[in-house]
Amino acid sequence: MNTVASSYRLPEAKAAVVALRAEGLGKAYGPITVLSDVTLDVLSGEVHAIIGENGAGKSTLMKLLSGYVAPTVGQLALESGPVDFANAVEAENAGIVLVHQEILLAADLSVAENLFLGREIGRGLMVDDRAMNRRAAELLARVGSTARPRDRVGDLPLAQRQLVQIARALLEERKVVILDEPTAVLANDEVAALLDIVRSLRDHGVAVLYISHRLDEVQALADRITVLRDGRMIGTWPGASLNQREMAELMVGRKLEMLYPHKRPPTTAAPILSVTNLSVDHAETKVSFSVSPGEVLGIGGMIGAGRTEAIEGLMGLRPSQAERVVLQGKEITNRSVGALMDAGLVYLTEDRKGKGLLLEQRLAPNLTLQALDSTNPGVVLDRRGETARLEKAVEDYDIRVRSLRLEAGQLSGGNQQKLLLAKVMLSDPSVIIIDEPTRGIDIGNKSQIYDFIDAMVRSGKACIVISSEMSELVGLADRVIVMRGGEIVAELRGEDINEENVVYAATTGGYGSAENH
Amino acid sequence: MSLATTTIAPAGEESRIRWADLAPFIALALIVLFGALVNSNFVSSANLLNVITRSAFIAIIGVGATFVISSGGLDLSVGSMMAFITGIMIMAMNYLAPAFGPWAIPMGAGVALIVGSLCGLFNGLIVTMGRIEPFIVTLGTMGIFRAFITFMTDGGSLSIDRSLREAYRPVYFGNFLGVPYPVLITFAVVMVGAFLLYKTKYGRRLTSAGSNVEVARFSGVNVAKVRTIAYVIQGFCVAVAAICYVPRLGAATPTTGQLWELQVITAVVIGGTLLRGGRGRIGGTVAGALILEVIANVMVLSDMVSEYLVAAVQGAIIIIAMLAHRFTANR
Amino acid sequence: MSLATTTIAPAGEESRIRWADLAPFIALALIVLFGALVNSNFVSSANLLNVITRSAFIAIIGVGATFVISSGGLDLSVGSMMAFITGIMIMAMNYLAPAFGPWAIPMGAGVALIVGSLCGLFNGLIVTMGRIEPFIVTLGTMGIFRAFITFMTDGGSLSIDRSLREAYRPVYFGNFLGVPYPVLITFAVVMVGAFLLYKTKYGRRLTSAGSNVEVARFSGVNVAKVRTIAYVIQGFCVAVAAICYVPRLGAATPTTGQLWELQVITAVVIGGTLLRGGRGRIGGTVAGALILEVIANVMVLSDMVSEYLVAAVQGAIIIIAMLAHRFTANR
Amino acid sequence: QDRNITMAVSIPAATHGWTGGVVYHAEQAEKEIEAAFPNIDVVLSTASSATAQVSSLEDLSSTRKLDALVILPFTSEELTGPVAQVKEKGTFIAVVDRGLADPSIQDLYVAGDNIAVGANTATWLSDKLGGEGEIVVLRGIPTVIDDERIKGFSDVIGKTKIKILDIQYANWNQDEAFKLMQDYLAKYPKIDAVWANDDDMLLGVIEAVDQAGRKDIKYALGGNGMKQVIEMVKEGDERTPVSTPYPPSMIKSAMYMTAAQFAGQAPMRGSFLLGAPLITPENADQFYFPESPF
Ligand SMILES: Nc1ncnc2c1ncn2[C@@H]1O[C@H](COP(=O)(O)OP(=O)(O)OP(=O)(O)O)[C@@H](O)[C@H]1O
Ligand SMILES: Nc1ncnc2c1ncn2[C@@H]1O[C@H](COP(=O)(O)OP(=O)(O)OP(=O)(O)O)[C@@H](O)[C@H]1O
Ligand SMILES: [Mg+2]
Ligand SMILES: [Mg+2]
Repeated sequence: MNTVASSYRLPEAKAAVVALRAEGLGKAYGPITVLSDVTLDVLSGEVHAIIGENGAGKSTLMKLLSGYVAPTVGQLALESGPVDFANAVEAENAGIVLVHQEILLAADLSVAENLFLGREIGRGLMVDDRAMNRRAAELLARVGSTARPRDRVGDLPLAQRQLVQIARALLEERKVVILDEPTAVLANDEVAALLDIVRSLRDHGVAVLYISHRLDEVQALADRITVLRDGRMIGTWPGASLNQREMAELMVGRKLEMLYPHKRPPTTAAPILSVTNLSVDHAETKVSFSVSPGEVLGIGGMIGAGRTEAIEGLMGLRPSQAERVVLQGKEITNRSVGALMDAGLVYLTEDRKGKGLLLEQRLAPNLTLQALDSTNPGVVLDRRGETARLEKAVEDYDIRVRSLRLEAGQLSGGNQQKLLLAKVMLSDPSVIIIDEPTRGIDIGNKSQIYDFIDAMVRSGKACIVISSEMSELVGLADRVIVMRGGEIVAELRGEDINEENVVYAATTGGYGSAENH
Repeated sequence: MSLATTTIAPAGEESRIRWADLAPFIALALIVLFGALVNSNFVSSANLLNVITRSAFIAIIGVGATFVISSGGLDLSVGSMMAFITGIMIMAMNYLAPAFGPWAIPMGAGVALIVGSLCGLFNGLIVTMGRIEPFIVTLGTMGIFRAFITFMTDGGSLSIDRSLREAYRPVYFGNFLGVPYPVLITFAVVMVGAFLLYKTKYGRRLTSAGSNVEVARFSGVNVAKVRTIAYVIQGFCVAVAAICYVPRLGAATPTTGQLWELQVITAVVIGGTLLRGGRGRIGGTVAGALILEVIANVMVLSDMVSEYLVAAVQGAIIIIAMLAHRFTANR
Repeated sequence: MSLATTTIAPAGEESRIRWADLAPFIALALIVLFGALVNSNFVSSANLLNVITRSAFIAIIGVGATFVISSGGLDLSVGSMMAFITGIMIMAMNYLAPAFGPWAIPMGAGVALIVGSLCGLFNGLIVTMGRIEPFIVTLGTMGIFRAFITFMTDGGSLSIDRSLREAYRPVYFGNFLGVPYPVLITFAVVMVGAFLLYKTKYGRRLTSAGSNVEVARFSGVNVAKVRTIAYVIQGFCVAVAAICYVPRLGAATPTTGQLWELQVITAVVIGGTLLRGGRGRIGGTVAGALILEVIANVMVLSDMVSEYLVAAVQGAIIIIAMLAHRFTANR
Repeated sequence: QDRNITMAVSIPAATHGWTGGVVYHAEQAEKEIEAAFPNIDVVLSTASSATAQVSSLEDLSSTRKLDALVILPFTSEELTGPVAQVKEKGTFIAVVDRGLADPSIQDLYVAGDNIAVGANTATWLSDKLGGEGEIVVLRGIPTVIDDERIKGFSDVIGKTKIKILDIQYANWNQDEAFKLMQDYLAKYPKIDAVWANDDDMLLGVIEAVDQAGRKDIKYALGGNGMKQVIEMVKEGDERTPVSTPYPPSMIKSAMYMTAAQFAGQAPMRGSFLLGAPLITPENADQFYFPESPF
């Protein structure tokens, strides 16, 4: 069940209407130019993909097009003529809506309240909550979300929040819908539903701008593809004319190696981490799993399967009980992030904005926050060492920054992810659990991260990868456990690890449970 | 758990939310129960009516504060503002009394409402236009209003004209079908406040501004306007409280309304409104105001503590009440 | 890939940040200038020394408050805590004086530091373990400490033994090479505070907890511990202030330290620390404390305003200072 | 003409009725003295706490030469040291109301008698009640003044069979006194008399008693001689037939005496104790100042 259909759709020959045009668009923050000279036509009824490496300027371009950020040079034009948007609301009124890469919702409000914020349904001053809840339920169903209109957004898992954002974009008739990495936090099912929505928008004559690092999606969807590199526009190609490898090479400007590293030989070593009967948030369900040195354990499942919850429970970040947790031969009784880190186990969260990085602080404090004790022997901070570490991390993880003095929130999404990885790796752990390791990472860097995980595991460490990207699990993991409803429903090894099996187990809970349990 | 609801919502989650919302009312019930055990006079209808009537001021001002706080602001000036408005109102009434007789009362009340709204507007504009911490702004205006009332009274007191006194008295001391007027007024203010906060676009936008300014702004909410209006509502509520307050003692002094700001904020927070903004609970605020007043009343009625330690016991009870409802609400 | 490297630190941004950091000092300079124009005596060294020495209390307590506030907390109890510690210290000294003579002074000071730290610990534990709004907790302990000092003084005053008075006096009135001791002590507190906040792991963790609790938690920061320690530091600083304070007035009364909490928070916020946490500015806090004290001094020296309106002018100046530095800092 | 003599006046800020009266009379005296004695410059400074008062003393004495200081200290103990420092520079010291801990510092001392305020009221009350009955008391703000009044009162009452049912703080605040009295009334079905220690609070007390319609309360007394209460006394109110003076105008007297010192008519030194005679309908006119805010 591959979510990505393989039919190509050629651009229509009929006279295209330019829904939105950018002429010589550019943006500079102070002396730093992050985008220059972009000239682009977006046509009604096309899916126009924008691809590029992390930090290439994709999100910046989208913010310029949708009025969130004012360009420093250049001009926007609609069908009706040139425009200057004073703010995002003006752009929305002109029919242009942006779904942000980073979640932008009010956590204290309900889903319906968020959806209709600023454009509430109602008579006069009053709001009509009934009508809004009803309409919200429809929209949520349309995007395939299981959230309910009255749920508080702050209580929802990340994926659901993303779907709420997408639902908001569909609230009204739009001329241009911009989706900035909408699928980064989604799993296969939701992705498929989203791609259908995108197609139906296109068929209704809407112009869709689509950013993704998942090139299979781009290939399946895009009528035209524009490539950005290092803040400049490289060019626009018909979607059908590029295959994924060509896209990747245009993005990075060089030939690419193969994506996934070769699998390691099966390991026979005793587990380095074993978890027995872990239950989280006072739930009935329990999970047990283990990972050995030299092994990558994948955890698959649909969103809401309880993977993140289980691991957060393991790390002592949620209320949890466990019968036994053994790490490097020692039984762990005090499960707190600090104690586990000292014992060699670290966790990289999927929610980099909410739980991963201090967006208002500079890069160096962010990098060293978790490993303060191991990088600073005394009580005093080693500032020089910190700078050196940051320089090294920037180099090792290829974090694209134009200045080391930026705040973390000023990095592009993918570079934030790399900074986060550098942060948890700083304590030199023996076991690392990564939740969605390549969320928002461009294809060139993806293979870098895979290689990185491979090298780490080969040196006798262990890695647990939670991923909603099936191909990632398949390409990377030596063993995959699949979760559903808070329980482990299947365990796959060797040849059994393929997308069909993972998806089947995740949706039906059926596959292989008999053989493997 | 076995609530027969119409929704298919999992019972656990829904009821947890309701529990947390009920917490201030449960705390109130417990304190009332305690009061009844300590002193049998506590539950006499005269005493209960007194206490409820007395809590009207903090409750009314608290409704306004719920708006300000859920928008992410704070107003420390309400106590002094109340004194200032009281002073202006008395001066207006005394000035108008010779010409208009008892009509001076509603006219003075009108003046109070206008002045109150303007005071609120002033706070709101400095906070939003000047983009200064509300804490600092309203600490500043707290000093300003307090100085004005001291100046107006020459440090002494400013009494309402004797001719108006009798006509005005019932607004505090009178009742309608046994319900004292201040309670009725509080009820009206709460209803209007709850309607504004929960049922109007304005309320929705206000809460969003308190929850996440960026999101609100990007959704087309005029955050500055919404917040400024919250301060105006606060000022208006203070004026309403002042209108109920004057007939009680018939005078304004430099100590009128002193430290009320702290009581108001405490009532609002005990009631379940988030101090960082994003969630407002009007009903809870009223419960909070009652809790404060009942605790003070029980302290006097019970003979348990030395007069020196009353403040300590009050402080401790508030902390314990919060702790208790934290652990019953379990989150 | 023409990645710009680390060497191209944009000058513009750097200097903008510095400007914002300098704002409180610029405001201070302007007010000093104004003072000099209003009254030539203002710049006399005797007067300036007095003002600086006096601001020591708020500055020292403010250093502690900078920790609490940048960790995302708040402490309204500092004023009462100060009175309580003063009371305990005087009682300890008077008790020890007959046996130990002047040695009772350092011993009493030691008691004060311990009691102060314990008071802070108490606040911190209730806030972190009980997970209650710091505003409510410290409002409660404010009442508790105030009641304790009222109880200890029987509503009157508690004076230090005459035999100790002379020996202790220099701690406030004496100087070392012309620099008054309280100024030296403030300097030491500021240095230690700045070191802790900016140069240690603890300071880093504290700021991260104030900036985003979840991120701090996920990074293995023991948020409860870090915050509790901030309150302990606050308590310790209050005790240091109390040690400097007693020789000045020689007694504790139920009104000692009243409303200092508001002054302290104002100084901290004027100094550039964010009230919502995540950024602390120790140097700015000291500038803030000086600003408050200088304004009060200029008010006394200039005969311009009616006695009743002093508070109004002070409030207005603070607001205007904040507005001015908002618009110069341009953000 | 040069004003070559500086007279500093340091008083508490107008935070409630009585201190409001002090500020009022001080401001009046400032105007009158500056008009009457062209060579005297009066510098008035108010302070909201003992600490602030010490600060303003430092400010005044460090920036100019003070020839005289008239001070109404917040508290005796706390201000003793700072005033002594001023005196060291040769300043003439006039202390009003509360004496310093070291009386040798004061050249001139004009004082009310807080103990007498309490004691005289108590004596009158125990007379009227025939030495027995049940009463309630409201205290002000925990300070020395309040302490002394309560001490004077309870010492006298202690020698009778009168029982003090309850005593609580109401912070010299009308509003809090109103609430406290309501609670007293709810708690005690029979109260013979109430003493509010201050006329500001008395007004709140009377309001609460009237509202409850309680007839058992024979006397409701205050103190300080606030003008509204003196009006009641003059009108022969049955419940409040007396008050005790504690005139805020004593600051004015002290300022005049100090000015006279420099005008050279007479050397004014020593102690002047104002008594606290009962104000009754007969002598009320003497204590009635309609223009004063208090
Ligand atoms: N406010 C800012 N100040 C300074 N630089 C910024 C700011 N915002 C973004 N940048 C820089 O602009 C560049 C482009 O960022 P952008 O978010 O557009 O990248 P992107 O193509 O969306 O990358 P990704 O795929 O990682 O999301 C980055 O180098 C980023 O650091
Ligand atoms: N639509 C929803 N509404 C409410 N709660 C949900 C919803 N979806 C999931 N949850 C809650 O979240 C829990 C699991 O979410 P979690 O984020 O841990 O899943 P996951 O398997 O890590 O998925 P992913 O990482 O792909 O988001 C579920 O057990 C459920 O309690
Ligand atoms: Mg991006
Ligand atoms: Mg997850």
